[in-house]
Amino acid sequence: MIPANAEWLPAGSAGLVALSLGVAVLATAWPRQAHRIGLLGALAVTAWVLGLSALFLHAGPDPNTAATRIALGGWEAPLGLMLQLDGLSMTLLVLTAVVALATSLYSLGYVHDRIERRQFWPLWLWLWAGLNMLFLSGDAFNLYITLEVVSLAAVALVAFTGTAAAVSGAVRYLLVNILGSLSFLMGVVLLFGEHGVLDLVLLEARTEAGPTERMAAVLMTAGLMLKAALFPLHVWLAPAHGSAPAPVSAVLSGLVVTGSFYLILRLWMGVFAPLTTPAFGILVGLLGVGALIWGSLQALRAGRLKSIVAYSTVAQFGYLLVAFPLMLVDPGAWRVVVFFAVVHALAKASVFLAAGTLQHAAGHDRLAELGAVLRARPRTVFALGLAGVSLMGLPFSGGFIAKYLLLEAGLGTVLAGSLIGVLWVLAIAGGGLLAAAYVLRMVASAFHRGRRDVGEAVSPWMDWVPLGLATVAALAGLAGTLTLNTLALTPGAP
Amino acid sequence: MNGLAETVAHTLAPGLLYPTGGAILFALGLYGLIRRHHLVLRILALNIMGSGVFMVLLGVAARGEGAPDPVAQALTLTGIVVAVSATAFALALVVHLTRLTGHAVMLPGPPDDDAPVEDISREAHHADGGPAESSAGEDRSA
Amino acid sequence: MSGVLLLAVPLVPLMLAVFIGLRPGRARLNRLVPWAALPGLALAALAPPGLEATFSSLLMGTHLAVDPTGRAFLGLTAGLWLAAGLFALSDRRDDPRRHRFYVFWLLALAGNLGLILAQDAIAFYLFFSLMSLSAYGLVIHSGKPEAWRAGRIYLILAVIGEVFLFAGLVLAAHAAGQSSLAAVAAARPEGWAQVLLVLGLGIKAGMLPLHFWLPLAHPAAPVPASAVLSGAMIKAGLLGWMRLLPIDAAGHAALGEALVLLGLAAAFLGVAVGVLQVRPKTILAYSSISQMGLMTTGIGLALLLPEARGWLLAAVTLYAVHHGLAKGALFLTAGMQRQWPVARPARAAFALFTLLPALALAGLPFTSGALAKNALKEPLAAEALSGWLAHTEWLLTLAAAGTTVLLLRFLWRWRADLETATDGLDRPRWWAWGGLSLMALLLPLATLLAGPTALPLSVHDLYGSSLLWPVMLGLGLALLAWRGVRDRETPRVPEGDLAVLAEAAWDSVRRTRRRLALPGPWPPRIPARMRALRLGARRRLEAAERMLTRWETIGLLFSAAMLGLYLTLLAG
Amino acid sequence: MDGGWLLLAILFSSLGPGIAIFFLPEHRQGLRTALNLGGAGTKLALVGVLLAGVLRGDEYRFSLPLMPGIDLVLAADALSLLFASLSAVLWFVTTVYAIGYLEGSPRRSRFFGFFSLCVSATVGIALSGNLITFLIFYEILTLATWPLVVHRGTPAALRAGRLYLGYTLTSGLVLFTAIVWLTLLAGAEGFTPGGYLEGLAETHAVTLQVLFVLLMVGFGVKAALVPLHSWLPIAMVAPAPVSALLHAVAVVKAGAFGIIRVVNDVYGAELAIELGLTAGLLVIAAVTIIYGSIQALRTDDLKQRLAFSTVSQVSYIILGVALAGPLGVIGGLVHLVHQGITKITLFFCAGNFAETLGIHRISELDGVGRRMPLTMLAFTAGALGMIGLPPLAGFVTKWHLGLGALEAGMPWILGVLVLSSLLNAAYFLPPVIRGWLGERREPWHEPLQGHAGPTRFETHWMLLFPVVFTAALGLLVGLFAGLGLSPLGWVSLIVQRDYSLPGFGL
Repeated sequence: MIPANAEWLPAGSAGLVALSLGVAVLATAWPRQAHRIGLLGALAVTAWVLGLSALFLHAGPDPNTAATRIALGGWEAPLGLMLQLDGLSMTLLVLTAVVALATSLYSLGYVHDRIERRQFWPLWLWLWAGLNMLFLSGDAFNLYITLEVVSLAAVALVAFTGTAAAVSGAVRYLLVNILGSLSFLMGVVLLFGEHGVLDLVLLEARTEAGPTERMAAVLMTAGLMLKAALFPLHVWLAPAHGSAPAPVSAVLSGLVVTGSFYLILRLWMGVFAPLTTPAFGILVGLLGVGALIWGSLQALRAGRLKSIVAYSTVAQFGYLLVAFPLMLVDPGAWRVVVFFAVVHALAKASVFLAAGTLQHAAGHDRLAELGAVLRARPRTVFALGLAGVSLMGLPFSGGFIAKYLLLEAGLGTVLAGSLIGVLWVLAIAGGGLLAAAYVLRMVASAFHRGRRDVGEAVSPWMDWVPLGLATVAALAGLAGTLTLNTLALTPGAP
Repeated sequence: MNGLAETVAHTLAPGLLYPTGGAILFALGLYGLIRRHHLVLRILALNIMGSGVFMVLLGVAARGEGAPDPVAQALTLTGIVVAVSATAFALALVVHLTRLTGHAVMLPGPPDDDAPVEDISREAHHADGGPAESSAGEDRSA
Repeated sequence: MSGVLLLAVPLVPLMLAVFIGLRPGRARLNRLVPWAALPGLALAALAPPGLEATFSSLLMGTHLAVDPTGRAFLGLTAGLWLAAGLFALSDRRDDPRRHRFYVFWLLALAGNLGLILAQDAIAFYLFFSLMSLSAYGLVIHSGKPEAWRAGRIYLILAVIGEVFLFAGLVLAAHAAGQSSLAAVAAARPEGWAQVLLVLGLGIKAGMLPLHFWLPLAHPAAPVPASAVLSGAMIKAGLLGWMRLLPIDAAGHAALGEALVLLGLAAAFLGVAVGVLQVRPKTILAYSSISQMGLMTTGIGLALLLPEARGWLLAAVTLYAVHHGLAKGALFLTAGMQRQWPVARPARAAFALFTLLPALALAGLPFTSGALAKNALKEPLAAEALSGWLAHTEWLLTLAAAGTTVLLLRFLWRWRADLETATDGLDRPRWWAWGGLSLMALLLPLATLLAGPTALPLSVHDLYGSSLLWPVMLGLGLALLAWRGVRDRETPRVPEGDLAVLAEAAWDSVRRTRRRLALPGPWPPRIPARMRALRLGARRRLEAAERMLTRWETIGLLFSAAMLGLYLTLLAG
Repeated sequence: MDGGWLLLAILFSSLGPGIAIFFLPEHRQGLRTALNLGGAGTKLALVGVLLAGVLRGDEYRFSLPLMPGIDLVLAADALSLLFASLSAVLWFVTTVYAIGYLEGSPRRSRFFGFFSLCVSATVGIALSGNLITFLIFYEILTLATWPLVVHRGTPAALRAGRLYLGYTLTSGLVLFTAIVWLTLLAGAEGFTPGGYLEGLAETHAVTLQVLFVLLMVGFGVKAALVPLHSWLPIAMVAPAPVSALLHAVAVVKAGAFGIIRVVNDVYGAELAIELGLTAGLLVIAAVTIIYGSIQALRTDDLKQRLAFSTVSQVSYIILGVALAGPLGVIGGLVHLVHQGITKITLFFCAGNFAETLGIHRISELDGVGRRMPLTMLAFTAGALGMIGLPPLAGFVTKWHLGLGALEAGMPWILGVLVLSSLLNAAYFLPPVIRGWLGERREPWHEPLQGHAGPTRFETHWMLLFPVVFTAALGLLVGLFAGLGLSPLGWVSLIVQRDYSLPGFGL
């Protein structure tokens, strides 16, 4: 017996794809009005997503009534293109909506040159649409396509400023991306060859631990690791961020990378679940520890604000990797991982936006010379600090809750008797200190005594949006239960 | 002798030949991507990898007897389209980069810390300067 | 009502102190200073027997009362402070810092009166420390180096005394289960508690070997201050003993013996060192030490002879009162050097006032000293003491000879710079001084008339050969000494004998402290070497990152990742 | 969650103004002052209401689910009220003082913003009903105090801040881990008198011991237990009100309070003794007491001396708790209040000397009593209180600690107290003596800061009033310790409840 409003879910999710694509197309077709279209579209899409999530939650608590699969154009699997909406994708859609809305508002102030507006908004809307589709699409090949859409849009945005550094960074990013996509595609092909289907659910039903699956898993995972900038394949991240416009960096670190990680997670929860071995978990965990340490060290070294933030992304994704072995012991832990990713995305986006404001005001983002502006812009520094607190995983922030749950899972494995678990616990606990160190590095000079200089005027959007988003990230702690419950509405997942 | 012939024949059967070839192409492409520094060559290498993938896909399509699987071929076509667009985009970027730097080679990353950064939002902040000014004024007083 | 009466005694001086502190330069206030002791005196005289009050909300429950012993001490203390106060008023008339002096004076007075009324450990401790600490202000008042030195030693000993007393009280109170002094005494503090109490109070009472602050503090302090210091304050230790030590039906032989021994030792050593001194007030200080020794002996005897304890305690009290008044008068005498009058009758009075307290201390018949000494020795005749203690009575008698010599020495040195009063006589001083001196005669009368029940004395106790011959002996010795020994201007034994050692220790402590002085509170900067290391690490990290960024590495890592993943997947 | 609104109101009475102040432009001085005092006053009133309610025996509880199975719980019991009312009162005073102290100095909005945040966190700690809530506010406190420590913005201040964060964050992580572990073992229980771990005593004895050590390390840093104390004397570079707050109310007390909670309401005295945990704590506390005093003796800088005296004094609290007998615990808990009042007085005085006459070292104090008699009087009261002379607050503590030690059959503790009192006297009497009896030859080089200029009083009244007030308070709580509502009375109430036997006050 399906509740009445559950019937609206398929239409709702299909409509979401349509809407976001429609907005993108419209903006592309009519660049003169791109920013207005973009703003309206952003509001519309956000509203839509929120409505959808309301419907979705209302359809719960039984995952199978809530989660929905839609065959586009009536072509059922294995032939047709499947959209699927479940707790996981719903959560990430909401996250995307929130971050993207903030970014759009911020961009209103950030990108104001007429020409640039025309170029910026369409690309940005395509990126957003791509992300929505990525989270909704339910079959492997679609995933590849959406991945490509996202990466191409992202690359274009990275190259946006058109400087040598930017373009070079973009090219590196692009090549890496294509390499990743290709190896992902290779994996998809292998799976298709083995089972003749692409739909994830069907695949999940059919896969067992065979050599082809293993090969496919390796190829897809490696490709996605490359795209998700997971240590040690993170090297494109800093250059790409270094010269990208602030909103783009925010989305890149907040959403795009998260999207790729989302794929890894979904694949290993579903299709590749039978393949997992303890050794695999440990390897990924070790990579995570490496990421934590290396990323943090680089963040402590880097001399430019945005590089610091970029490397902190590398470090924070280490947590997600460390969570893998925990998931092997306690499968329920995946929800914690997602929650962590969500919180991180919010915080990281706001940090990048704040950094953008400072960079704009000062005209550069070299930490050593940023003091005067930092001192004169307490609001932005406050946003930086607030989001930083979330990154450190200190109360009262979403980061704290996520950290708590991670630590709980880690200690759980230790109590369950796994020795290596101690390492994970240490990594999870110690990571916070390193985070604290580089966050402190970012804000400390605001407290030095010295010259104050507000620098270039910034639009109120750039002044307030980072603070707002940071507040959201800080208060995400209150949404912990809600998020975890939403995630629980994922059929098949433990 | 006989066994050998069988092996060869079996190897030449499309079901296995294409995948193997594809894999080899993929590996070659990867190697090229790593070894070559000129960006155009790198893009070529990526294309080679791509064709490797598609070759495998076709092999999959041709698996078994009877007519090849239409789905797989559809996928191949889509894939090629995507690859082409990506390549085009990449080439465009490379051209741009060559214009800027004079040669089609990537700058060494990570960005060194004292490189000047152009900030697109710097020029013409008067665009919505009204509120910006006021907020700035308030900041200055602070 | 009774509560108000009892509280008034310490509160009146406190209030006055506050007023003077807040409004210095109010001459009218200063004139009130001596009279702050009046409530105490009135209470001692008029309080109905068994006057007491409990204040449950003060501290952890405070209990004040006037008991017979307390009454005697209260009378002595209040009277002495009153007289000394009058003396001080004119003595300090043109002292720029007199307000400071008065404030400390009043605080010490409040403490001294309060600790007599206090019937529970905490209140006793409160007033005791109030007295000791404010007395410091009196000792260093002159601001001369010697005063600072004396003050330092006094303070150190006082604080140590405080702490010992605190620890002793806590131990005792824990043993007793409650904090009223009666209960504590009834619980018979043993072991550590006992030792701590004896020492803590002994420091104040000038007990050997913790006596050495006296001969430093007395000469340093202004005359009236030394008068109350020696007359009243050091009696606080004695009172504490009487209240806290296990002086009950059972007695306490070991402690008693120890106290008797210490007491007698003090009595004679005090004399021995005292006669070698040159400054009058120092000599008086040593005489105080020896006299306190006699009283300590009295306490010890009370512990040894439980049957006679009532008598002995009363006798000790009497002795304390007598000594307090006489010694106070003598110290004032020391302050009268510039008052040698011209008129003949006045000279007679001057001589009388000077000699009377001296003779009383020496124990000349019909003086307060005579009564006190006899009262103290009375029980010894009856009770037979074993061992060397058998000689106690004789030794006590002999001590009087020493006292005589010491006091002659004092008068001798004092006479040396006697000056005629150029600008008339200072009446208030004369009143105070004369009053105190005459007490030497009035006290025995008062005791005989309104004799305390515990001490049924008769007129016979006012004379006796055992009083006379030591004085004669003393005179003889003094004569020999005066003929034989050539006098020097420097003491043969440094003032405050043991203090020299103590100071050596103290100085070494100071030096070590100066050597160990901490660096300022500024956070340490990172040493240059560390900073260099950090820079190096930065550079190395950057290089490593660049290395990772090279495409060869990327490809390598990519392939490595794939391989690793595959292997781990197989490993399962 | 009946009455929970009251707890929330108490929390927000300082949080709200704090946030408002953050966004206040620098020059809106009047409004800022109004917000500060308004908030402080409101909090005082609300705490008063709460006090009355708890005396009536009402239940106050607020809980908010954070994660499945884990709630944010605010609850008001007698113990939390002890701390809450202390911080409410002292916050009010400190606010007045800070307004006077910072008059005309820059970055005040930031300062008072974090200041209020800091106090909200402290009250949160006081009212938190379980370990996780405690941890949350504890960490917020860490973050909120850092900007205050570095407020001066000098390199020294920055270094001090770095050290402070280093210590506190690390300890915070240890604490975090320990608490998560404990919650895994025993569930997210609320604080319960007598503890809630008996069930695990025999199965997990060793684990519990390890956890206790971790918890103590976590709290020990803020409570400045040797050898985790080094940050405290260095945090002295902060402005005087901050030091006062750090030492008297917020940070140090938070650590001590945490230890109290853990020993009394998580492990429970019986279990703690049974596992032999209190013994170790006792030794550490004793060492800290002596060590702190010796260090204090070694320095000539007034604030540094006060800081080390804090190191030593706060361990009195822990000593009392570790004695784990009624009298000892009375002594410890009551010292929570007494040390707060006394130490805040001393820091205010140090601030006044520095602000008015530019005096920072004890050797410069000669004759200051004649120039600033009231301040010097307050300082004397504080110093004598610290030494533990009646009738000042410190004596009540020392008395009960001594009796508690004997009651627990550990006379050596009494020895520690004696030694510590001697040392206290040795480092607190010299400044007092110099102040009153010393002679100053040259004239005072008068106010460094403009605002302490010629006023009717010896210094700015906003600097003078708090000093006099807290000094008087310190005298009154000692003098009238016998009253039912005095800290002693209140604490005896708590202990009678906890130990279900009459806490007989001597």
